[in-house]
Amino acid sequence: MKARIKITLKAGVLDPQGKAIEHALGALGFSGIKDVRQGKYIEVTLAETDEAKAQAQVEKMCEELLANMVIENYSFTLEKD
Amino acid sequence: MKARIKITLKAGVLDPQGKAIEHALGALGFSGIKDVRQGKYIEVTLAETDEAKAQAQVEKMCEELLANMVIENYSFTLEKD
Amino acid sequence: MNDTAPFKITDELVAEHGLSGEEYKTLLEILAREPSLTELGIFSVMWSEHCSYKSSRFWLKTLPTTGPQVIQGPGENAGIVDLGDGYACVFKMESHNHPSYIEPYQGAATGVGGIMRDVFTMGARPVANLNALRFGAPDHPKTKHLVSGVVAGIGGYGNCVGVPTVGGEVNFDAGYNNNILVNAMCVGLARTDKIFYSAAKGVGHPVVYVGSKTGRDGIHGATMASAEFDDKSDEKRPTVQVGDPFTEKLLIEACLELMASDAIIAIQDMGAAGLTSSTAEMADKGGVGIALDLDKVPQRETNMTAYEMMLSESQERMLIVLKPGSEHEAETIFRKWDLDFAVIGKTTDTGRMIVTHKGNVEADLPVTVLANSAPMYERPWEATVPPQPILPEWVKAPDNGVLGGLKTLLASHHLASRRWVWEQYDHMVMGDTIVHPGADAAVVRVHGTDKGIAATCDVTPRYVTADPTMGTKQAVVETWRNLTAVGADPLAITDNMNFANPERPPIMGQFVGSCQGIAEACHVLEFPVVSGNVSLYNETNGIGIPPTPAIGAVGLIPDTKYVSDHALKRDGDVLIVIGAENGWLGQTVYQDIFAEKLEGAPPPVDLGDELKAGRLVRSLIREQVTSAVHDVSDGGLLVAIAEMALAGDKGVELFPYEGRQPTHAIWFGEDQGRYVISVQAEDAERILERSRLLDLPARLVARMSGDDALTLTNEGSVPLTELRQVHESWLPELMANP
Amino acid sequence: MLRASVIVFPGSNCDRDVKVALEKSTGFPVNMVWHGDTEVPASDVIVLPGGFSYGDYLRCGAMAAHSPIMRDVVAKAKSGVAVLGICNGFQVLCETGLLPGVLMRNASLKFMCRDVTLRVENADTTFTKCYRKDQVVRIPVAHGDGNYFADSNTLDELEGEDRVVFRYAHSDGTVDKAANPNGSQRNIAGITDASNRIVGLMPHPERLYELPLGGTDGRRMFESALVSMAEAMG
Ligand SMILES: Nc1ncnc2c1ncn2[C@@H]1O[C@H](COP(=O)(O)OP(=O)(O)O)[C@@H](O)[C@H]1O
Ligand SMILES: [Mg+2]
Repeated sequence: MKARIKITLKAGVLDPQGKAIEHALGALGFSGIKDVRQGKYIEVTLAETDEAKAQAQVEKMCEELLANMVIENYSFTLEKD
Repeated sequence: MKARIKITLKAGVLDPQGKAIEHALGALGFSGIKDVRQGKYIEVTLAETDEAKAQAQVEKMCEELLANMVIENYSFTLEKD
Repeated sequence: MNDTAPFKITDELVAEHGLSGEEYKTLLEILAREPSLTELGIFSVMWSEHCSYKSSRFWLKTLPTTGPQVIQGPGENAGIVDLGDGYACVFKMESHNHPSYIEPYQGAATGVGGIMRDVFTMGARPVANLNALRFGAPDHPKTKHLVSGVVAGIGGYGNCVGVPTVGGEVNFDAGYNNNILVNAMCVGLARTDKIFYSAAKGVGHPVVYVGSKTGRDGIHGATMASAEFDDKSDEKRPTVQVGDPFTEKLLIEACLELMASDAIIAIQDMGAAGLTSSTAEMADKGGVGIALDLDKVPQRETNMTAYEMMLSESQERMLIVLKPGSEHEAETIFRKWDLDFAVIGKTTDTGRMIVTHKGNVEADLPVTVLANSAPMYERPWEATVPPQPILPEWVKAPDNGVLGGLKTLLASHHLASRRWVWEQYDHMVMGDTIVHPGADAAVVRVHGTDKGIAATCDVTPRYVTADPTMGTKQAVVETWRNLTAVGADPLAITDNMNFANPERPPIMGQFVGSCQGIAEACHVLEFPVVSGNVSLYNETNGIGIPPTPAIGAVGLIPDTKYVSDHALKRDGDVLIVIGAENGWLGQTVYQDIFAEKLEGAPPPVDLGDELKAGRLVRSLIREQVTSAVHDVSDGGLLVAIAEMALAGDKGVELFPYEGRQPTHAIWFGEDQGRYVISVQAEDAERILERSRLLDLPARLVARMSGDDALTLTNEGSVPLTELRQVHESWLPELMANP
Repeated sequence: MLRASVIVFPGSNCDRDVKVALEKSTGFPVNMVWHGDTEVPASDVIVLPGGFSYGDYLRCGAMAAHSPIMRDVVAKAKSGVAVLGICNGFQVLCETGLLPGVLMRNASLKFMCRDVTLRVENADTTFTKCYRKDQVVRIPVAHGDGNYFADSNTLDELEGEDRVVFRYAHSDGTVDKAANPNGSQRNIAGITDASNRIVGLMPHPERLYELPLGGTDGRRMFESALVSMAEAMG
C-alpha cells in the first residue's frame, strides 16, 4: 500500500517559508495571492495489505515521528498498489 | 480559489531526506516500509475565480518559483472557496 | 541504453561521447577491435578533458612542484605539505562550474562534497573550506538566483558536514553572465605517518565499495564538464547530482576510523567518472589488474546497466583496497555508521580491468593503456599582447573628492562587503577558527597545538585578461601577501585554471601565459604548486569567460601567539605603508568605476621586492611590533586603510600626500607589493629606516585619531558608521528582492 | 568534580568542540556517549551538542529524539541529572518534550553564523550561575532553524515562571525586534525547565570559551555547571 501524507502547520503557527513564498510570488508579478502555507508531503510504501491496519500504522508514524504535534497537523490517503 | 500543490522529486533523483526518514522509521520498529520520498506541499489562495485562468496561473508559479524543474515535478488541485 | 542488445557504434554515438573521429580511430587501434558500449563509455570519460587534462597537461608539467616542504605534489587526490612535528596539511581546489549554473544549490553543494572527499581520502580530516565564486553582472536577470543558490548550497553542505567555511572571494562581471564559476577548496589536517594513497599494490586484495548507493546521477557529468554550452543546455538539463552532506559526514568519520587501523592498502574517492576512473587509476598506480563484479555494487535504482554503473557520478562513495582478512573489521565500522559496504572485486595479476555484470563480461581493457593512453594536445596558441601602461594623469580625479571616491568604491560591486555570503557559512565549527572571514587570510589552529594553518584564495581576472602572465603572477603573489599579512610562512598553492575554449588559439594563449606567470612567481617565491584543477570550455555561443586562474594558498603559523589581522586596535598607533607608491591606475577598480572602462597594463609585480617586503612584514609581526597588518590590493591604499579602521572600529587621520603623483592615484592606485602596518609612534622612525635599508620605500601615512571617523587633512572627514553603512548594505540590498 | 557526558548522534558536529570547552573550563574529563547505546554512564551533566543530527532531515532534532540513548537521557533528566542542549541539542530537547515549544526556520530563511549579544534573564539555572541577571554576554549563533515558537499560553507560562534564560538583546541590554536574529518569539534564545536543571539554547557557548577564539563569555556556562555541582555536594 502506498500512503500519501500531508503535513501542514496548524492555524496560528507562523510560517516563515510560506510568507517568503508569498512575497516572492508578489515580486514576480503574481497578484491576488494570499495565505500561502508550506508543508511537507511524504510518500511511504507499506508492506501491510490490510487497510485498517495500514491506517493505524501510518497514524502512529505521523504521531511519533513525521509530524510535530505541537505545531503540525497531518492527513493522509492510502492506495492499494 | 485555493490551490493545493504537491512538489515531488523526479524519479531517480536521490532523496536524502526520504532515505533518512525510512531509516528512522525502521529504527522505531516500523517494518515493511520502503520507498519513502519527501516532497513539499504548498497551499495558495488565489483571487482569480476563473478556473482555467487559475490553472494557468498556478502552473506558471510552479514553473517559475515553487518547483525546481531540474529535479522536481509538481501537481496540484484547485478548489473553489 | 541497453548493453546487451546488439548495437552498432555509429559516428553519432562516438560524437555523443565527446570523442573526435581521430580519437575514436586511436581507440580502435589500441583495442584492435570495436569497443563494447560500456567500453566506449569508459574510454570517453577517461579521455574527457576533465579526467585526462588533454589540452593542459603539456603546460601543467612546466609548473614548479617541489620543495623541502612538499610531501605530495600534483598527481594524487590532493597535495600535501609538511607542517612540522608530524603534522601535514592536505589541500586542493576544484571547480563545479557547469553543474552550478544548471542547478546552483546542488551544483555548488556537490562541489564542496567532492573536494572534501579528495582531501579525506588521503587520511586528512577536513578543517577548513574556501570558495572562489564568479557571477555575472549584478543586474543580469540570472545573477541573484545563482548567487543565492550557490551560497546556500555551499553553506548547506559545509555546515551540515561540520567543516568551517572560512574564506573565499566573490566577483561580479558581465563576462560570467552565462558561465559562472564555483571553485571550492578544502584544507585538511593529517599525521605524516598516516597518509593514504591510491596505489592498489598487490594481487588478490579485496576491492571494497563504501558510502551511498549508486544511481543514475550525473551520467556523462565528466563529459558535460568538458563540453561547451549552447543555448539548448537550459532545456537539456542533464541528470543532476544531489548531495547528501549527512552521508558525507558519516563517511568522513567512518573512513578516518578505518584509517586509524592498519587495514587499508589504497583508497580513492569516486569523483568525476565514478567507478571508472577510480578503479583505473588505483589499478594503474598499483601496477595490477582489477576484476569488478557489478552485481555486487549497491544500487539505488532498478535495472541499472553496466554502462550506467561505470559512468554514474553518484556522490558520497569511496573505493578501498583492503588487506585481505580485514574485510570484517572494515565492514563493522561502515555498518556502525549506517553506510553501504560491499566487496565488489579484487586486484589481479592480469593487468586488465575486467567488468562483469549478470554473467557477461562488459569490459575487458588493459589497465595501463586505459589510464595512460589519453591524447595529449599541444594546442596552437597565440600570446596575448599586453597593452601599454597608462599615466596616472590620464584617469580623472573623483568629482566627489577623495573621501567621496572612497565611499563610491566601498559601495561598489567590486569592494562591497561579502558578509551576506560568509554569515551563511558556519565559519567557527570545530572550535579552532582564530582569524575569521573578512581578513586577508583565515587561520585555523592545528587542533590541540599552538600551530595554525592560514588559507586564502585569490585572482584578479581584470589583470589576467589584460596580461595573462603578469596578471597570474599577481594572483600568486597576492595569496602570498595575504598569508604574510596574518603572520604565516607561505607554504604552497593549489590552482584552479578556469578558461574558455582552448581550441581557440587566443584562449590557449591565455592559458599558456597564465602557466608561465604561475611558474615564475612560484619559482621565485619558493611557493610550489602541489595540486590543482583545470576547467576549460567555460563559454557560451562563442563568448568566453575572462581568464580566471584562481589560486588557493596555505601557510604555516608556527605559533598562534603571533597571528595578526587587519583590525586597528591599539590607540595611539601610527600607520606605515611599506612598498613603492607609483599611483598605478591601469586596470584598477578605480578606473572601472570612475572612468567606466578598463585600459592600460595591469600593475606590474616585482618578485624581488615582494620577497623583501614580505620578509620584513613577517619579522615585524613575529617581533610583535605591529598591532594590525593589511596588504594593499583592490581599490588601493585608502580602501585598505578604511578596511582596517572599519574592522577595528577605530578612527584614523590620514596625512596629506606630498609627492609628485596625482593624489587620487596615490590613494586609489593598485601598485603591488604593499602592506599597511599599525605600529607604536615611537617605533615608527626605526621601522621606516629598516625598510629603507632594504631599499623598500616606506611612508608614514596615518595615525589613530581616537575618534570614530576617517579624516583627511584639507578634505574633511567621514564617520565610520557612514562608511560601514555603504560598505555593508550593497550586497544585502541586491539580494533582498528576488 | 564534574562528571559530564556528551551524546554523539550521527551528524553531530559540535560534539568535540563542547567536550574540549567543558574539559578546558572545568578541568574534568568528559565522556562521549554513542547514540546507539542504551545507557548514559553515571553523570552530573549530560550535554546534547550542536550539529545536524540525521542531517536535520525531516525536522531538526526529530530523529535524534528517538535515538536509543534518548530514553535514558529522558529518564535521567527526570531523576535530576542536569541536561544542556546547545543548538541542535536544544532542538532535540524540544522534540523529546523535555522543554516546550519548537525551533522553526529562521525568519530570514537563511543559515546565520555570527556573534550575537544576549541578556541573561535567569542566573539561577545549573548552567547560568556564574552570570549575573541582566548581564549582557556575547556568544555566537550558527543555525538555520533557531526561530523559537510556542503558543502564547506556553510563552506566558515560561515568562511567569522565570524560565526564559537568555534573550537576544542589544549590547546595552535592550530587547527589541532589531536585536532578534531569527524571528524567535519574544526574542527567546534559551529556556529552562521548571527545575532550572534542563536548559536549551541556540547560541554556542563552546565557541567562546577562551581568548584565542575571541572571548570567554561562553565559558561561564561550563563553570556554572561545576559550581552547581559543588553546591549540590554541599
Ligand atoms: N565566497 C566567500 N566565502 C567566504 N569568505 C569570503 C568569500 N568571499 C569573500 N570572502 C572573504 O571576504 C574577505 C574579502 O575578500 P577579498 O576581497 O577577496 O579579499 P582580498 O582581496 O584581501 O583577498 C576575505 O576575508 C574573504 O575570505
Ligand atoms: Mg581578492
